[in-house]
Amino acid sequence: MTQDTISRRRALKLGGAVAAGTVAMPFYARRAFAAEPIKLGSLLDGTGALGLEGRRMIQTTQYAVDKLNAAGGLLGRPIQLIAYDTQSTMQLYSQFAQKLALEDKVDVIQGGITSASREAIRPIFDRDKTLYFYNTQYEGGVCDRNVFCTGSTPAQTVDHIVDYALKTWGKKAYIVAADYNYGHITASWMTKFMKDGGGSVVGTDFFPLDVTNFSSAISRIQQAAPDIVLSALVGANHSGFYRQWDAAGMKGKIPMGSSVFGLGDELTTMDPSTTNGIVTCYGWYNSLTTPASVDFVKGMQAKYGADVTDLGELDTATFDGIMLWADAVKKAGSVDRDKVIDALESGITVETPSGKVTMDPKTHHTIRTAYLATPKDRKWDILQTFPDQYPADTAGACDLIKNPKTNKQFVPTL
Amino acid sequence: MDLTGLVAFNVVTGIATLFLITIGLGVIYGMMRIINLAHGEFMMLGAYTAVTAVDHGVNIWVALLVLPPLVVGLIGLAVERTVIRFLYGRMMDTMLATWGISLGLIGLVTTLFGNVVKAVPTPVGSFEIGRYGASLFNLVLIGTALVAIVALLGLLRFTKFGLVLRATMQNARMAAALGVSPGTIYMATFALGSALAGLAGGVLAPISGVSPDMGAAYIARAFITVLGGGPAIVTGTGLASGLFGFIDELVSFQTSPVIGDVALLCAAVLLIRVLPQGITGRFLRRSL
Amino acid sequence: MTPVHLSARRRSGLSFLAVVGAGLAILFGAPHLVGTYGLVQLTLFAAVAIFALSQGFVWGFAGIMSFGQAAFLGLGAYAYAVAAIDMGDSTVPVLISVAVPMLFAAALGYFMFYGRISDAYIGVITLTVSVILFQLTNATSGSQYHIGQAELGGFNGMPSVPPINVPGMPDDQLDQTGIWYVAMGSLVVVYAFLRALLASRFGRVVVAIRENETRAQLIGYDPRLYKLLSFTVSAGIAGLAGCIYVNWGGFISPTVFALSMSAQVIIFVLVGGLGTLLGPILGAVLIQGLINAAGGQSAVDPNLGLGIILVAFVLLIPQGLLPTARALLARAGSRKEPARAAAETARPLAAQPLAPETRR
Amino acid sequence: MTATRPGAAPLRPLLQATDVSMRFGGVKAVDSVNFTLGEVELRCLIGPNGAGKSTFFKMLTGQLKPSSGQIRLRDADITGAHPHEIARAGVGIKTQVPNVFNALTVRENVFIGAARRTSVKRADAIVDEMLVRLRLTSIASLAVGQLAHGQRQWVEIATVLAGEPELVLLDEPAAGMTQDEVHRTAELIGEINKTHALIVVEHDMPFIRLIAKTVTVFNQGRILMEDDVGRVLADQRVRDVYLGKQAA
Repeated sequence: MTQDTISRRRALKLGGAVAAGTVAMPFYARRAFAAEPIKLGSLLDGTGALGLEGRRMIQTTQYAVDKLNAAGGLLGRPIQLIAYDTQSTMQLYSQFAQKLALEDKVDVIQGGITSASREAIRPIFDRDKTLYFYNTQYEGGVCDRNVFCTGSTPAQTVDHIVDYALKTWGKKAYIVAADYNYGHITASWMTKFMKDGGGSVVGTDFFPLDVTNFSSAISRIQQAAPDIVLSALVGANHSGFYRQWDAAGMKGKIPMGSSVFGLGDELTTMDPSTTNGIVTCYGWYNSLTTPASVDFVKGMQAKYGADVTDLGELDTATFDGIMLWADAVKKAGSVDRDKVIDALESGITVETPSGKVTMDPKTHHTIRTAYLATPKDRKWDILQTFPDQYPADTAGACDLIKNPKTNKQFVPTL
Repeated sequence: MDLTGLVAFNVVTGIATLFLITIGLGVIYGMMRIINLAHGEFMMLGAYTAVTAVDHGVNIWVALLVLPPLVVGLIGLAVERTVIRFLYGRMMDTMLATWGISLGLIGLVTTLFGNVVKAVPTPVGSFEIGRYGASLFNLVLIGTALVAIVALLGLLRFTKFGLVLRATMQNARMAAALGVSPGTIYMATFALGSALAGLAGGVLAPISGVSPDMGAAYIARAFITVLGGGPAIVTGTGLASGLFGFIDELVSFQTSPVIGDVALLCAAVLLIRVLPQGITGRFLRRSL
Repeated sequence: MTPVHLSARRRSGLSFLAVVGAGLAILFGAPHLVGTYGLVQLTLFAAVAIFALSQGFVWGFAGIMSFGQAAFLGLGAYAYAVAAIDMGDSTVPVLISVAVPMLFAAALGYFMFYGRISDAYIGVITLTVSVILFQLTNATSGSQYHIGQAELGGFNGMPSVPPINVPGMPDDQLDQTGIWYVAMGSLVVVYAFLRALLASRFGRVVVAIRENETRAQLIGYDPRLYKLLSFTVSAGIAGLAGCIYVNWGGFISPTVFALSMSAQVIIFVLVGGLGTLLGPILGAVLIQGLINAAGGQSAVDPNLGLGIILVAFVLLIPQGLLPTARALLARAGSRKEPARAAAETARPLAAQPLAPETRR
Repeated sequence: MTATRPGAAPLRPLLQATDVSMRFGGVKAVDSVNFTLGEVELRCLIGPNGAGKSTFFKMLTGQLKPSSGQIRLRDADITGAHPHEIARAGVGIKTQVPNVFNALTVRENVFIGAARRTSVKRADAIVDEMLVRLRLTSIASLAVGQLAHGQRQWVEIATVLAGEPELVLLDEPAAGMTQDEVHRTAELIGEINKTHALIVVEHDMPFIRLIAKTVTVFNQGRILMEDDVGRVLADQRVRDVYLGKQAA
């Protein structure tokens, strides 16, 4: 088993080197830093139901590590990436998390995609005192001194979708969401933002992730006749909702906003007629024209091929997480967990493809820019930009500076 | 009133869908007493056939309705020749082997196509029921199910193949004594059942995402509907689909699809408890 | 008693002592030989091996086609998690994790066995029940679904489940090494328990019913009762496996109810050897090892390998590895007791004739 | 069908079937049969194939539930009771086709038969005794599935007797046996009959002559006649149904 993971790692590196051409990889591989490498562990789903999202995140992780190594590593030491494919299986998350913490003894772990996977591994890293970065757009509320979250949360994004919908389309909303923590909490925030903006919610339905037939749901929505539909539907099976919505002729009748649409490959696999006009809000879009953003897309394409056209917030947040950690290590002058946490809590800021990203000491979440965009013929059309969005949702209950011993995920009480 | 119409339309669609996803399994189980646990994956292969054909510019109707049954029928034939035929009379072993085939197909398709949800465009638009919109494609589903019922009944009742099939089903040894090789019949039946699974996968491709593990979503429902239907394959599957599809859609509309699904499964388990031989084991015994 | 009989019994006693001895050696030796992570790995192997024993017993000896054994694994795991969170001390929760699946199995088994539901249908019903449980637990997101303080958590599952503690001292929680002792100790105890059970009158009748239900009935045994009891016992063992499984990961989610869990345990038993107890243990360790090894690569989906293994075993080595190895050894050896080997490799015949003949 | 039997003992009957019928769809396999068996009596049932003998046995053992009528074992009504309940009440049956535990050894088979009513230790003793009595000791540790047809029949008989039933039903015990085995079977039946009641279904007329006292003849689901063995075998009607059926 160890044998296999080593060869896997080697394969990753080799693949990277070939794709990168003449870039720095061979240089550091040959002349190797004399010092002991710093170990960065990665747990992401390269295969299985989340393989689509995970594959790009794995590539981004490799890209970021290579970039740091090309610049001389950290503290004069090279960074060694130890990556495991968790195959969208919870059991493998537990297993590889234990392996990273107990056997590989890595200095930091970057990974986890679903909230379920994060909750499965978080206690393991708490127990073994291994620093953990969770780099996915999620429902917010995680409050744990050992954990740093770099993805956007509802207060930074959903708020703007609801706001846009209220101003543009009307006051009555119908919410459809995935039946798990993310969907429930996001739906709660949607409801709250609707009410705060003077609107109302005429119905809310939750669907387990394996539901593919939405005909009865679409009938229910029609019966309720809302002005807008807000979707927090997640994953492969739920993509059927958008198709069936379009097929039932609803597309032109009721507009839609979504908190997760487009994070996967929806824009490339679905008909533009199905996707056009759905309003979304994330921390990054691949059509952003800032130099750092363009540079990131070009760099990834140079490394992994020109068909890398579906990069999204999940990937830049992964990049952000690694860069924030690297900066903190430099600042702390050590990879010791407590020193790095202190450095991160000093209000550290990095410039990344997503713009300016600051680690909020109180919540261990990022203060970042959010963008409102909608698909237009397989490309993202950016409608609005909101700089310096504060993770107000998590901050409502979480203050790790005051109460460093907190360890839970807060859920909104609305 | 309009809403009643819409719900009724959805119920009929649900019944047709359930019939389509079940009948392939029913043919194989009814004729051969083989529980084909790879049924869901045969559907998945049908859906992938449709996706691939559409990607290569094949006419959409051909890609949805013609190619999937052909391709999956051939795959079923190959599976029967290489695995199933060695296991006749060993029900347990065929269940295990088809379970293995199911896992293998998921793995193979994942390896070849990646674990990505593919999609097929819906070839027709929508229509109005009063002030509600409904998908025209659901009519295609209903039509396909009706054609499948009529064709199967015709095949069983009026063709020589159907006669031999029924004879083999009644008494394999007797049929063998009449000079019909049960091996050939079983081979043809398995291919026919596979083709029907392929058809279901193809025709459902536009409304469900196409992914390697899509079969798992259908298998439990298909199973329990076959058992609920009882020995008369077409009639039984039709009646059970009607009953369970009705329960599922109605409960789904009132509550949520999960509860609908659970209601379907619970109803089926109760039905099997009350009528261990299924609906046609007790009623309409002489039907086909 | 004839001498042949005595020697057979003695031999079986020796094999029992050898297996238990090996188990104890691993139990106390492993902490000295492997690091903490190695123990964590081995703990998982012990948990799946107990799970495999539950399937090996109910299917291989009682001849009941339980295709949804994961239902009991999951119920045990959830029962432990809920009780441990609510109670603090883990002693009663461990008992609950065994009792809840047993009660559930008793109810389900009464429904099936006393309802004259035939073998294949039992397979389908157990499978369906596990699907229902999966869907129900999956739909328990949101804080309204809770038992005491324990939120069920739906798809996300329940994080931070407290591990087993020293009985009566809730704050004295076991570390990874302690959990290893519990897990491997349980495996040895379950193995010994099943050996004793099978040697008892009850166990022999259970096997006889598997062989010929009608005959057993005509002698005066009620097959329904024996099947119900076997089914219930196996559910309790699966529940214990679930309890250890949740202690291993500190976390539980509805995926324990998934079809793939039920499929895996059937593969464990089939590969190791149906109708043996050591076989399922070896099969579990072997296949779980392969699954773990496959986790390091992503070129080929692991399902492909599992599927090929399953089909290959059904077609080529239907008795499984252990009985095949025994038969080979017996052939290579002095051919002392071919009958015994044949008896042990004989499998419950599940094949049904096309139609139940009404012979007169 | 009352006291046509000469010398019928005025004892209370062990088994009494009253007006028992069994219908399969439209076919009456057993039609209003009245049948009485005294304590420690030996009765032979004969009749052509399809006469309803095996169906009758299946009703007596609970494998089939009569469509109508009543079956009593001493004072207990066992009509439609479960097979295991009837077995517990003291009825043992050796079925037409050898019905044994194939994967188990001879010893284990007999043990299962013995162990229901008694402790494991006592059962082991009964098994040893039974193995000697039926001359099975030399093959005691072989799996029954490997044995020849005749030997399997003996194992089944041993298994049934090990349960010490009060009434033993034997469905074609001599079928497929060698001449020698047939004689031993006849001896055994005589021996069992010292303490137990027996009903034996058989086609082998010489065998019947060897063992029978009273014979009941089934034809087309009904009892054609019931009388002393000599008179039955001499009866023209019996010859007709037998020869007629067999010729057909």
